[in-house]
Amino acid sequence: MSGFNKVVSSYADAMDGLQDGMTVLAGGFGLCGIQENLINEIKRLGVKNLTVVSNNCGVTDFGLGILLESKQIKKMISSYVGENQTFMDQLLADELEVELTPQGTLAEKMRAGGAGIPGFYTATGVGTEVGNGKEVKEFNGRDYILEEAITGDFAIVKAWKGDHFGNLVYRQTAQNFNPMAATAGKITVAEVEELVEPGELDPNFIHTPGIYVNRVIQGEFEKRIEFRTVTEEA
Amino acid sequence: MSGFNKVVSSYADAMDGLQDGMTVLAGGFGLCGIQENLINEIKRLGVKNLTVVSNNCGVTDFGLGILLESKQIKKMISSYVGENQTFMDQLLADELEVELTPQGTLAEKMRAGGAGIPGFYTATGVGTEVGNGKEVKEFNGRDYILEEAITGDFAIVKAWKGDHFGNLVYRQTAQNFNPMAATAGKITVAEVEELVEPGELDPNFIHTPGIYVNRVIQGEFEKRIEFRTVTEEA
Amino acid sequence: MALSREQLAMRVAKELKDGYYVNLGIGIPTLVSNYVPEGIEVMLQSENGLLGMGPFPVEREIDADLINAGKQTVTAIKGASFFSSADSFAMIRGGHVDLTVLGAFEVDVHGNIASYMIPGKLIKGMGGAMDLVAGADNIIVTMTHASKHGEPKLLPQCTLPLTGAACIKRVLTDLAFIEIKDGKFHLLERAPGVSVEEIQKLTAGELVVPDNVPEMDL
Amino acid sequence: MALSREQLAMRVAKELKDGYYVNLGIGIPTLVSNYVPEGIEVMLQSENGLLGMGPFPVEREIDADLINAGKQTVTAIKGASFFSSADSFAMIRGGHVDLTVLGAFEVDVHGNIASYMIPGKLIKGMGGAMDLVAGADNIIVTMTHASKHGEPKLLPQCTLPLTGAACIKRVLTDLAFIEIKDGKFHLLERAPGVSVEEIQKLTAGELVVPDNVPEMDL
Repeated sequence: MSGFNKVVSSYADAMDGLQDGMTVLAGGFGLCGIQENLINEIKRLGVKNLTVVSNNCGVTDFGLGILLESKQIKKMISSYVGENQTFMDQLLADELEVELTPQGTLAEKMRAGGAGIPGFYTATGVGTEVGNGKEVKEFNGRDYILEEAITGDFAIVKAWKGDHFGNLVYRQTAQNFNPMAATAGKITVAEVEELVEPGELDPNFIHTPGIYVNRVIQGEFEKRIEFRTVTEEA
Repeated sequence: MSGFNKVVSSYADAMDGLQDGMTVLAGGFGLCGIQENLINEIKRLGVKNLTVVSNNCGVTDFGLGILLESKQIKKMISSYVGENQTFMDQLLADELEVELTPQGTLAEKMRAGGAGIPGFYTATGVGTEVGNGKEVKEFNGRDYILEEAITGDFAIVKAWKGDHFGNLVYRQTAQNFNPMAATAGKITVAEVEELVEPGELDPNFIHTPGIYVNRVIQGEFEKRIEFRTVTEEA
Repeated sequence: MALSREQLAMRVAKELKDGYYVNLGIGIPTLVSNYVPEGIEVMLQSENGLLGMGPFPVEREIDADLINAGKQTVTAIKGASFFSSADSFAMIRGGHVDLTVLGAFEVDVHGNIASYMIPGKLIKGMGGAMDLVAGADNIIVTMTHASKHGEPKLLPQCTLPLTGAACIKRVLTDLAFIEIKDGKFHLLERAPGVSVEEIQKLTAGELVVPDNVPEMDL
Repeated sequence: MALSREQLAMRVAKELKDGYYVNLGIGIPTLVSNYVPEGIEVMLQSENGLLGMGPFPVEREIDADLINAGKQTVTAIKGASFFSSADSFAMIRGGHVDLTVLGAFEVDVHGNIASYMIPGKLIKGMGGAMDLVAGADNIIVTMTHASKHGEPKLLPQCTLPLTGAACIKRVLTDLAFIEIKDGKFHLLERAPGVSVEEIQKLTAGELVVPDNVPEMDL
């Protein structure tokens, strides 16, 4: 079998090697584009003291929220953690560390981690608590702060379609943080809705080239909706 | 007419406002994915003292090379300028300034320019002439140099298909520097092979969202090949 | 009379120009999309990775993969594009969005804004708000002029952790439209039937009042 | 006998492992793709924006939009992807390419490499070479051991402008396979029929020669 067949057949294989104290990067925005079954597997493994880098932390009983519930997360690096009462409770009880990071900075930190850029300057957060203790430099008369790259021992991403090379495409706003997380994991695991034949994905329109992906698994998704807002049919 | 119809009908309109001394970012790699007719229009306009940021500078009689021939370029920021004797001649005769920039750094500088990142650190060029005079900072025990963003008064890009919103898709390796250039021009002009109906481009697979593009024109392309290498048919 | 949420949205909508790319924050800003003036087209950017956001879907269109930054189900209009969070914030940070409308807890005379945290009470995170206020040139803050208990929210100095420093130039409240410059609030317009005195009373930061303060045109 | 260009490529090809992503520079490195060992699959990265580069096209397949970093017409294999230059160098700079093979004018005992410029004579630019040597952990430099005039190219200190500092650990020349460590060249293998003395004579930097220097297996 070719070294480019990255398909694994069990969730145990997909998350093999995950250990206590590791850093896990996770794509997803709210409950959209999350790795439902990989997260379940992390819960099953019971590994502790994880640092999880993800824009949000799911809800109490779904998504990353279930790892808070089981107290497997030591620290979250996120931009927004509302919508999760467990989170608030653990934070106020000092059971959880959190590093609040502006959403765009978080996305760029992961991209930088994958792209060999150890640090970059941004105006986001200048003069706020986010800028505390960070180097400030002036460019063209404006102040910017230095933000450093993020990488992870594991990255978990959710894609729409993938092939055995690890090429991935995402669907609509389920893309979000997944492409950046994919680039920044030492081991990147992709959970896809549909595993397609090699050559089926148009090479012009691959969101994540297979070079970034170590393991691929096809999953079944619930795709829970957080806020179901509708227009009345005319 | 909607403010989102960016189609112009003449090359004069496409390059309207270009003036002596401006900085022009141009996508393209060699002769692949270049803005053939926009470059011709710059020649016709006769504007002088341009700073041109482009990975290469075409060949003597095609692509950006024709603007060297007509001595409209004061300075080139490029990674590779072989394949062009005019370039060499003008450089050795001190008629042209050149800022040689590593290819990946050049791409990232343009991306940074479009993304509001004024500077970033890279290991590329550390300990070489490229690093001379640049700030060095250590991250995790390794030295990196600070590179600054590039933006332009104009950006010219070449796409495969585009719609009147300015949404663009590129084809194969004709993508190259075009997407980054598109983000970093105060005025971005796209020359497309095919202008398609609104809605025809799949929103999941737009390479350059229309927000970056100010003007779109449909062109006829020669698509000259620099090195025609073939395998004998079996 | 203080403006209703809908009236706030209507007033903001008058600032829209044809061809604008606009980011609307959660809450009142979202309502602005219902009042886009006749003959004007704008395109809405949702920072979770969508340019060209449309209205909420009808029941049969609901798609878990298509949400806005408030995690609500939405639709995409013709000409829309989807992209990653890094690409989305490249747009925002790079100053490509023409107008940003967002809410706040407090704004002060220096153009500082506090909108994401109340220490000890509310720790939800800044989401994309810090990037939005740092990346945009053209921002309108919408909020009530004072809290439910009548405490001013337009202050000499913000008391809550800042979302951004020296970045806000225009604030629309339920009572007034205010410009911030030279370290002062400048009263531009008042809500229909609201007196300058009422506004003055509920504004803690220095307020410059010109001789004539027109009522808002809604 | 000094190795031919093809033999250099054959020797490099023995360093390939199944599943490797490989970037091959212009010239001799390009030839490596002709000698991928049986049972091994590699994927070639071309820094102008292609992962999964295939052989040159037959006449009727030629496509101006499909070239490699040397601007030659190529093809794409099944499983390939195209992307921008920024994304391509994110891969390279981020260390995702498993093996990089490139040429050089000079290499020295400190692992410095000079490959892009001869002041006053050759000013073509570094292209992607500086990014490649800075981004890769695993690099093989291929070059002739000495110039046409017999001048050594393995030096105590590079004389030409550097492409990268302290980044090269392995050099394959037409005479020898050499490792660089602790500020010295270490002779690992010699070309078939080439003596240690010949190699020594054409190496200007300090060369460590073990008791037994095997001939290359091609």
